[in-house]
Amino acid sequence: MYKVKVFVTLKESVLDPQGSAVKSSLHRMAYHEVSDVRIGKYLELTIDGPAESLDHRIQEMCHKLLSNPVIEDYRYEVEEVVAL
Amino acid sequence: MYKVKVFVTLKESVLDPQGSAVKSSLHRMAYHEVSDVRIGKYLELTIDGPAESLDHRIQEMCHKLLSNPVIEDYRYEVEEVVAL
Amino acid sequence: MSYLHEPTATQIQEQHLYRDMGLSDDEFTLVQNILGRLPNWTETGLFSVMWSEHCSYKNSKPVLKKFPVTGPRVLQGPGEGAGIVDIGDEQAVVFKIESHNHPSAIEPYQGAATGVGGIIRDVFSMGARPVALLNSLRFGELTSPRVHYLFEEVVAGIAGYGNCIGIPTVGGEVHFDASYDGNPLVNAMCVGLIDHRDIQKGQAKGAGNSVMYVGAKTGRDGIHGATFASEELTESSEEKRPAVQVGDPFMEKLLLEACLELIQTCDGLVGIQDMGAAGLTSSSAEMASKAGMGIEMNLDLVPQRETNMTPYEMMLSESQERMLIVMEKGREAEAHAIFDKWGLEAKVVGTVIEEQTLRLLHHGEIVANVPVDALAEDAPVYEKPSCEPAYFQQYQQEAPFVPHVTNPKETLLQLLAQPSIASKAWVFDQYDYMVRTNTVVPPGSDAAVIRIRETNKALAMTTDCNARYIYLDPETGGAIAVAEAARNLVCSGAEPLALTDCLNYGSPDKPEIFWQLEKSTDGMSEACRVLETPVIGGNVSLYNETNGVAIYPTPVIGMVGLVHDLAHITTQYVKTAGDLLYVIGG
Amino acid sequence: MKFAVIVFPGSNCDVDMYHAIVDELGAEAEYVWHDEDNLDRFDGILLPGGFSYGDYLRTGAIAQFSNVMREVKKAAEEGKPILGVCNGFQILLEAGLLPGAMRRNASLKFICRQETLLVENDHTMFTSLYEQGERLQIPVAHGEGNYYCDEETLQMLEKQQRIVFRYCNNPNGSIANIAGIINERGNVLGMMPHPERAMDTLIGSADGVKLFQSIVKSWREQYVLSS
Ligand SMILES: Nc1ncnc2c1ncn2[C@@H]1O[C@H](COP(=O)(O)OP(=O)(O)O)[C@@H](O)[C@H]1O
Repeated sequence: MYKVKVFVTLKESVLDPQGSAVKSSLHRMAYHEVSDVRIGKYLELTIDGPAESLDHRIQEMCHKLLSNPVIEDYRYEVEEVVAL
Repeated sequence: MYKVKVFVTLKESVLDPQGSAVKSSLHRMAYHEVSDVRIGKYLELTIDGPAESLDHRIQEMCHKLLSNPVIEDYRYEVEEVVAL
Repeated sequence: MSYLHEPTATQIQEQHLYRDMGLSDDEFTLVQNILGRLPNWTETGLFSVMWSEHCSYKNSKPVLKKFPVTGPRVLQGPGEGAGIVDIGDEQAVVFKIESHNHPSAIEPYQGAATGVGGIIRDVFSMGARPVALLNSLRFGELTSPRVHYLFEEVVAGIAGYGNCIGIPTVGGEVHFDASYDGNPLVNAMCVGLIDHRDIQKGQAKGAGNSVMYVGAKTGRDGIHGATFASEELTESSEEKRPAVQVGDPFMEKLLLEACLELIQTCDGLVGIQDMGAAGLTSSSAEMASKAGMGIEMNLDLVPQRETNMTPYEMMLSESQERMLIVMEKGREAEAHAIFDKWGLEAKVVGTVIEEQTLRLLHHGEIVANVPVDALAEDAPVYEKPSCEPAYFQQYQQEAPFVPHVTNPKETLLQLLAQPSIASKAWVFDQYDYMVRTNTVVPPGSDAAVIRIRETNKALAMTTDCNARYIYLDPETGGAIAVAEAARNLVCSGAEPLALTDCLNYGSPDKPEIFWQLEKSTDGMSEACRVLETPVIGGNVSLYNETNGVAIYPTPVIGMVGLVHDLAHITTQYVKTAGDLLYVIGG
Repeated sequence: MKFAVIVFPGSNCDVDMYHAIVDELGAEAEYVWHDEDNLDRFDGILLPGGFSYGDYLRTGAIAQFSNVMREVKKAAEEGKPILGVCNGFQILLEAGLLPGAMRRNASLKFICRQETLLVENDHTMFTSLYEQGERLQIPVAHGEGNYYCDEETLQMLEKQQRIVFRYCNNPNGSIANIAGIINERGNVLGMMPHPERAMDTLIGSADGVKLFQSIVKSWREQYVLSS
């Protein structure tokens, strides 16, 4: 069994209105040291599948559904979970 | 300068309708190996502040604004960025 | 099994553990007398939620009795999910208002959202198609960041749920006053349309019929929500709080369509009720009690979202977007087919039985066995002491206040800048008030108007309450609230039909607060009689206090009227330069 | 002419679209469930607004994998008129039938109100009864209508006159005030504003009527008059 952590972020070139709003809020709350905020998605998938095709299939899922390549990038980390 | 990655996830007992919808969709797309999906937020903060109070201030921000302690948990990682 | 670690019946009694669940010593003794033995942990839980103010109205029943509840058009008065009023042509309007104050104080977005979800279920479980949503909101003064946050999130939560499910939010009110600082009010109202032949009752009739569970799985969220709603908010509310319920409007949209399809196409359906406050407990006990029957349920069959759930947790969970239905024996497959189509889980979890008892099985053992009437009907009723507060005479004796306006323009601008008076477009622009393309008068006028397709008629609707008047003079103020709602409808071109009310007050244990409740409902009742607008349902929310300070008495009126001809529809805006202005009335 | 109104789980403007066609336009329409796999019997396809699959993850993301979308793509290739409104537009973007993507409104809030649209191109099968430069009152109701595409795509859209409607007062932050775009072939239109909510002055505006009439007119010209 694998725990897969997927990070989906807006591409550099795409404006992130939510990130800007959070940054302004932090400044209003006097956290002036924060110079940038970007907001993305964090997904945790639990996968029960063979190791060979794992990477390939995760990339497919990310590309087809979990991210939108027009505006987003993705990145993932795989962790093997040893059953107790 | 620090790059701080914040992961905000729903607490265990809290319903994650988004995660359930994505899981069903992956199953319909024949990714049956995915047995669970949980969806949270991923934030990247760029912080220009002194190292001493860093952790304390990040925790404050997370608690007050970036996460909603009533339904969410958070976790973060700090990376020091060396200016080029 | 974790429930083996639950306290034993004797421990519950000796250590007064029932008190934490909200039962008094006397109530616990009463339970013991009814059962003829000590209740176990699960049973104590069943009684505590069903006997909470939220479910039993034990403190408010005596005042509710005063309301006129009948009329030539009333098809269903208080008692079911929502009231029903005839509008001719074999059609009727179904509506109800409900509070979600405490959940919204803790988690404003989800609290407000699930409040909307709950009231929608109340309306479609009657068999009606929900056609409009309204709300009534109260916050502290817009000066602190906390109030800003609550206001923004509550509005976003109402919008989020209503917009997604596709029911237009067409009206409401927002007031700001320091008395709501720690205890905002979030009341949501839903209006539905129904053909007479589709009217449903939440009844479990016919021994041997199947009890089915449909919709979302049960989790540990909202356990003891009804009890929580019946207590004062304190510093420790944060810790005591059950896992907050998260609304899933997408799930509810499917549930709504599937239930209406079942109601309209399958005569094997016997009864249907939503799992609102006190979830599986209230829906099963009430459906059985109304039919004079009992229900036996096997909790192993209840769809569960989390592992190792105990009977206590399952019965007290307030997970959202769930319904309980009763199908004629042998016709379960028809229900399965419809719910399958909508991608929903439907599961037979029990049977209707002759013996008027709620019997719960878990892992092959009987874990609760309680008379259904004891839960649904026999909660104690309290006649609370009432006492006129000192402030009342004091204010009565004061000379009427006459403002000295020296610069009328300046004063007008200052008035318009008051958040309670200023335009509410910031609020209602976030609501999809047009979806279903029937909204003739959108938010911004006296009342909203929704046309009824294939007729020349329309429905007008409004929510109103001026709590300051009621605080100053509850009896007159109560009458004014009803009269204001009726005026708003008449000004829109409608004949007022009936109303639903949400009684938001402080702690009824204080004689001064109970007096407010008593007097204001006297005034409301009188106005209802005179205006011939019976009360067809409502909701009570008491214990709205923070650290001992009560909110203003706030009985919100939700009123619906019938526009007999689309040509009668009138809006409040000035239309053309040169038109004459009149003042009419006294 | 017969229209399909596609219903995804969570669609909620399907009823409005249906009434617009049947009651206001007087044409034929039928609801089509998302798992249907044949749309041959229809002459035009309407993807209504709403929150398909709750709009979870991203608006329109999950709906693009419905069975019926294969058929919608086929119909697009056959040149049938396809109109996606609001969530329907978002689905067309996710499915790649139109270029670009939607972001959350710049205000981060849901917006529901009448907007004024400018007709930019009256040479399409959806707008032939309007005049170029005509101003229309059409409501918007969305939380994610902030249209985005890269610079290159934008230039292509401008050059090929594929921006069909623009906002006069951009409500959501869309690039180049874009309210609606069309595909290269000219038979797939996606727009955030709701023409099906502007079919009757009783409920605010009838400026959407000509859009549907244009579709019918073009179909008649192609199939009825020529035969
Ligand atoms: N919470 C709300 N939700 C929807 N509409 C609202 C809300 N609050 C106010 N409105 C709308 O704004 C308009 C003005 O409301 P309000 O300021 O309460 O005026 P009035 O005192 O005349 O009722 C009404 O049409 C009302 O329906």
